[in-house]
Amino acid sequence: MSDELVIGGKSFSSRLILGTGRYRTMEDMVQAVEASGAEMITVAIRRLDLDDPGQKTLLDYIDWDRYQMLPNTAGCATVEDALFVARLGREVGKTDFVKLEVIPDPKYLFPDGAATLEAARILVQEGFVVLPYVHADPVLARQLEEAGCATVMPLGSAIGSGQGIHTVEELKIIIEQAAVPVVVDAGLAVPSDASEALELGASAVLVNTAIAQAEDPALMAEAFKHGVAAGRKAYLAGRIAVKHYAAASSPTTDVPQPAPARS
Amino acid sequence: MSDELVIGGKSFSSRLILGTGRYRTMEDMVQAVEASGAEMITVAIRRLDLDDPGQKTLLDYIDWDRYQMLPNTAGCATVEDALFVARLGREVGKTDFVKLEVIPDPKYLFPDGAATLEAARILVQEGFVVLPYVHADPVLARQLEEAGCATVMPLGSAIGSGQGIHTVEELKIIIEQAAVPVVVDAGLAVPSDASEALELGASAVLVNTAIAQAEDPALMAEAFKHGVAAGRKAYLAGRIAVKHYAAASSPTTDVPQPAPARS
Amino acid sequence: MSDELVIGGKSFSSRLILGTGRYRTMEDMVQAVEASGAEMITVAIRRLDLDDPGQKTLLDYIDWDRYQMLPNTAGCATVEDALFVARLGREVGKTDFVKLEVIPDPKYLFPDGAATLEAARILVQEGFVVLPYVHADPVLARQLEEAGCATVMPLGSAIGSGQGIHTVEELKIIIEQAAVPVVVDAGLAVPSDASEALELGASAVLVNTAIAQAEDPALMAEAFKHGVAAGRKAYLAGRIAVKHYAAASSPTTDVPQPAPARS
Amino acid sequence: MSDELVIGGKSFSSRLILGTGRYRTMEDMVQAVEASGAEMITVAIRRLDLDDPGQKTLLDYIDWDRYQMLPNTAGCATVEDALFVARLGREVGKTDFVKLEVIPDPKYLFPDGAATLEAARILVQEGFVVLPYVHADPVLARQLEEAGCATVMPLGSAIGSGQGIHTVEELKIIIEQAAVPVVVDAGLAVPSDASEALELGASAVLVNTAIAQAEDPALMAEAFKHGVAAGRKAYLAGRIAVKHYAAASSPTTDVPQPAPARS
Amino acid sequence: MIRLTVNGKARSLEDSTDLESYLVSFGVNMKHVAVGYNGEVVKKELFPEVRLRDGDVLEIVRPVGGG
Amino acid sequence: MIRLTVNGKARSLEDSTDLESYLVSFGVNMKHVAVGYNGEVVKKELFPEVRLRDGDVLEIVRPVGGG
Amino acid sequence: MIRLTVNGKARSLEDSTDLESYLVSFGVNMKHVAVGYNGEVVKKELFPEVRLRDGDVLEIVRPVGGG
Amino acid sequence: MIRLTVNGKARSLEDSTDLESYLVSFGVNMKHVAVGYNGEVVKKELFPEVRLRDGDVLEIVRPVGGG
Repeated sequence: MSDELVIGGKSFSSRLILGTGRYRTMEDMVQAVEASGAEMITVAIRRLDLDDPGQKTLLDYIDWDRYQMLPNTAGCATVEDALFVARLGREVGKTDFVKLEVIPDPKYLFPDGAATLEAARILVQEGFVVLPYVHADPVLARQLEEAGCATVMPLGSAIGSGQGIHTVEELKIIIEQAAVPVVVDAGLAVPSDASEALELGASAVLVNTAIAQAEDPALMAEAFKHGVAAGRKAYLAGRIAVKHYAAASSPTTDVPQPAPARS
Repeated sequence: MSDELVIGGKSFSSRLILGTGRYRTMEDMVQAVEASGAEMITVAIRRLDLDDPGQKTLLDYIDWDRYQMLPNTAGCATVEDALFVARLGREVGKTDFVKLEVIPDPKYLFPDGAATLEAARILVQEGFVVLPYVHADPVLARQLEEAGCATVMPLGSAIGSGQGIHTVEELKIIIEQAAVPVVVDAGLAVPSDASEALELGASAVLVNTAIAQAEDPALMAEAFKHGVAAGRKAYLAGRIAVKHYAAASSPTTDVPQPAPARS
Repeated sequence: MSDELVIGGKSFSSRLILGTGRYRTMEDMVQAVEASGAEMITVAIRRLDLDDPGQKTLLDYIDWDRYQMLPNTAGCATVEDALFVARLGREVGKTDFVKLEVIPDPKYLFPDGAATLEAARILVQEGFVVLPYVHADPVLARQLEEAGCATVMPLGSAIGSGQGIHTVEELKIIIEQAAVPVVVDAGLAVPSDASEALELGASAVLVNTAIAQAEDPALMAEAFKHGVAAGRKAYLAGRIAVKHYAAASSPTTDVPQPAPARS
Repeated sequence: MSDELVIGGKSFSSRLILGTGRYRTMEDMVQAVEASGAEMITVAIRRLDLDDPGQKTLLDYIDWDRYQMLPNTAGCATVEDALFVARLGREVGKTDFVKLEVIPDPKYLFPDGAATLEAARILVQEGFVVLPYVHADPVLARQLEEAGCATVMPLGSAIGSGQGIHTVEELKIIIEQAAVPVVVDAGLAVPSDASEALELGASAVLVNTAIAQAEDPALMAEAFKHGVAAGRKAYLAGRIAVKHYAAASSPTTDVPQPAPARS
Repeated sequence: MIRLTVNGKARSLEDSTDLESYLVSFGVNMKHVAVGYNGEVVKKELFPEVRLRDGDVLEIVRPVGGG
Repeated sequence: MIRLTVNGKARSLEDSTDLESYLVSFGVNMKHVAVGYNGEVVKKELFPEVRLRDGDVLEIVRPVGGG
Repeated sequence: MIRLTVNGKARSLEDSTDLESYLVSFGVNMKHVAVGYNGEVVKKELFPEVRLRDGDVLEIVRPVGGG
Repeated sequence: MIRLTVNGKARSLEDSTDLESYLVSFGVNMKHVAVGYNGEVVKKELFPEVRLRDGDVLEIVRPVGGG
């Protein structure tokens, strides 16, 4: 059964998008990327250190022929900054894909919905394949889709908080209403979070801190690979309904009855 | 990495125990068993229909050389009934393994803790490998372990209800206190439930209705196989802690700044 | 102890704002208003039926000298419509207070954050006391406060859904960051929802359907009056912290010990 | 409307049972008792300090003509200990009421269901009015009722943990099945917890640590008084059903429409 | 002949009149209403000064129950 | 005449026989069943030694799907 | 010499006495206490009748704050 | 003398040069970088054509780990 995820005209077999930040070592990162089975990988765009311009970059560690690079606009608090970094990312990665983030709030890293929508409209005009990171706001999600975004990326909880998915009810509505893939991003801590998102009908998840900061990143990456597979298969397999009473899993008739030993 | 589950002196690679009830067809059941990767399978003990004594039984559909049979005492409401059915099951399956259930309540199918403990003590004396199905009661779990049970099997929610795991806090305590494997049984609906149980440190899960009654049982069995693998690996990989604020997954310094075009 | 709620320069003793929609009868509505102890009451602005222009209106049933009228912009899907209805409401009620709603989505009635922010900026310029109904989006809440809104009114769950508060984590952050009163609006079903909101530090709640559609609206209004008082007092009284273990409420020493009767 | 709670043939107007442990000062305790409106008060039974036999006891601080004393068996780990302390309490308080606790687990203070049931049967025979503290186990609750207990007292979460109510689903079933009053005991932290318990149909709650250890115990006691009133009234008023979509609280027709100014 | 749109419905007048008189002719209780006149809200004290013209669009509103 | 209760139903036998023969007479596949005899479980190897008597209560069971 | 165990501690008496007198000798307020005597609870009205003997075990208790 | 702002820091050049040469002078690996020139992003193929002028603001960036 072919069950591809299509974003921006490209097909992906994996529904796990992996971040490359916060690993303790480059080796951890490389092993986690390998173990995760991910086909799309996020990167940030930062100033080169001119006092060490020859330093290795991510480009030296990852075989980019095998992965779709997804440059992000992390660190940008305004529309202008996000546009600039998105355009730089396009040059760095030679890709139109961009994970759009406009985040004014340094403590909880929650996105600015109105600014994200404004930036998304401009980037779509410039031919970008825009994956916008936003609050789990069903109306905003619709507006981003109407603006031509390739996906919507509602948050589960605060970035890197490991709180899991707080927004189940909103996600259900966003998924119900969306014609583009819904990618749940931020807050996922364990594979059951990823599995739950896909069981609800999300098309994919984006994970970074949960894997990068796990005690064993490569093993946690493998765990998430299974979690995503589990959630997608369960979604396709059609889960049972919730009942408010029990239903015996063994027959309730023909139960053998002990007899008193004869007197 | 070898990571075996040991129950009653036997080693199992799979941490998914599968029930055989409520499938729409025997074919569904056989395919689900195959797809699940399970190595232990529950069966119920019922009266033979003497008007059709040659009818096929589960023994004709499953290659029991490949699976540990786990006869249950489902349908028993008293200690006496449970002991009798456990002893019959031992003869049928030529195994000392028994899933002990003493359930007086027909609507919610919640077990009788005191009766289960009493029956467990007797069956342990008789050399049974006892896997008792009980409420998620930490004190009762300790008593069952002290009575010599091979595992404890606390419930997630009502049998067949598909409500998932209501008993997370109690399960954490049971797992913390148990020296025998903790197997979460009943109520699991989706693989994220199974994954969550194993992430908490449970050693295995028992699933029946969620798979048997799914629209596509074999695919759901495969989903649970992944969910169990995901949860176990995540437990071993060491999850991140929960934070009440965010933590950036991209560097917060050296963000490129747009400059105004020169006048 | 004086503990007044101040909105738009006016002081209120009650922290329950009551809606006047969906009552089965005007008598139910009048009794509920009385029983609730509310001091601020929402109304909608609708076309007069010119075929029955003398028909009684809310103004004939409620003594407006005792209540602050809060006209809403319910039914408006665009900034322009909301501005127009807000201005009409100001004339009808001879008040600058307005509950601002811009809701494009007829199924879940979730608000349009960007449009609400745009309309709020204009109405604040026109001297309105703006109480904006929005998604529980911490960044948007900040922007509305910076725009000069008198409160922020994040939702608990979908209007009239009776689902209670899905947005606890977001509400905590909104409350932490807000310098204006936070009023939780929409979705509250039972007084424990109202109490929870105030325990978290919300300044007030707005309730309509939970009271109007209860079997006994006046009694439910009284229940919410108590729930709001309970939540506010608890917030001021300083709740205990959550522990992950128990703490005996009775002394653990000097427990009397039975002695065996003497042989 | 008379709405009395009847336990052991006695009527109570208040549905809040108050514990007297863990107050910082006797004054805090006395004020909290007064503010709570409680009519039943728990006490523990402990050895008198023979080096200071004249020391004041609770009996000197509370006017017991106004309150039903409820001696508990806290500190007892076995049936024998609990029986002995229950009988001592009966002499101390000159009352047949006893809060039965049999708790072998010092860390989480979870009760021993089988031992509690055994002790309850004996105490009922001796004419005690038994209020047993137990896990939220629906089958055990039925057995205690059948044994002649005056109430069942399922726990919300661990004693003194302030975790609130983890056992909502089990409580619903216990309440549905019980003919005696269900009193939710342990773990309640805030009045919304108490209100929720009564909204579900519980007859009363028992609270100690949440009030005794609050920053302002008397104010928190008042908060719980309101919370209990709120929950009971809401239960009687008949809550609205939960919907998975929204329902407008304002009319959706006859919304005024702005017209363009004429050209 | 003056054609008006009032609360979304077409209405007509024989002779021109002012907003105040027009509302009175319906028996509308002034205390309870507000009026939108071609998209602008008119203060009650100005009703007498507003002379209705062909093509005018009126929204005559009052408060109803709402949340 | 020997009256038995088998799986809850009354049955009768003309002449006494042993449990093994009785089961065979039904065409029961031994490999799949267990038997409760007056409340005690009989090991299969003992089936031939168990002589059925008037009033005996038999439970003849086999495995079915269960959870 | 009479050796007692009172509230878990060893105590002794020169001469035999009754429970009532013994408690009074401590200045215990009768209204507030209950007494366990060798594992049995003694009703207050019986205190004078209980004669303390060598080896007796007493539990003298009163109410304290508890939940 | 040409004064530049490069990645937020002041730098200077003796003689005018083009962007390509300037980057090469640092030993920057072209394959890995992108450049913002006075707020506009310059395509790599155009680096040789961009002549640096006094007051120019450059942002020289590369990819790093991010989520």
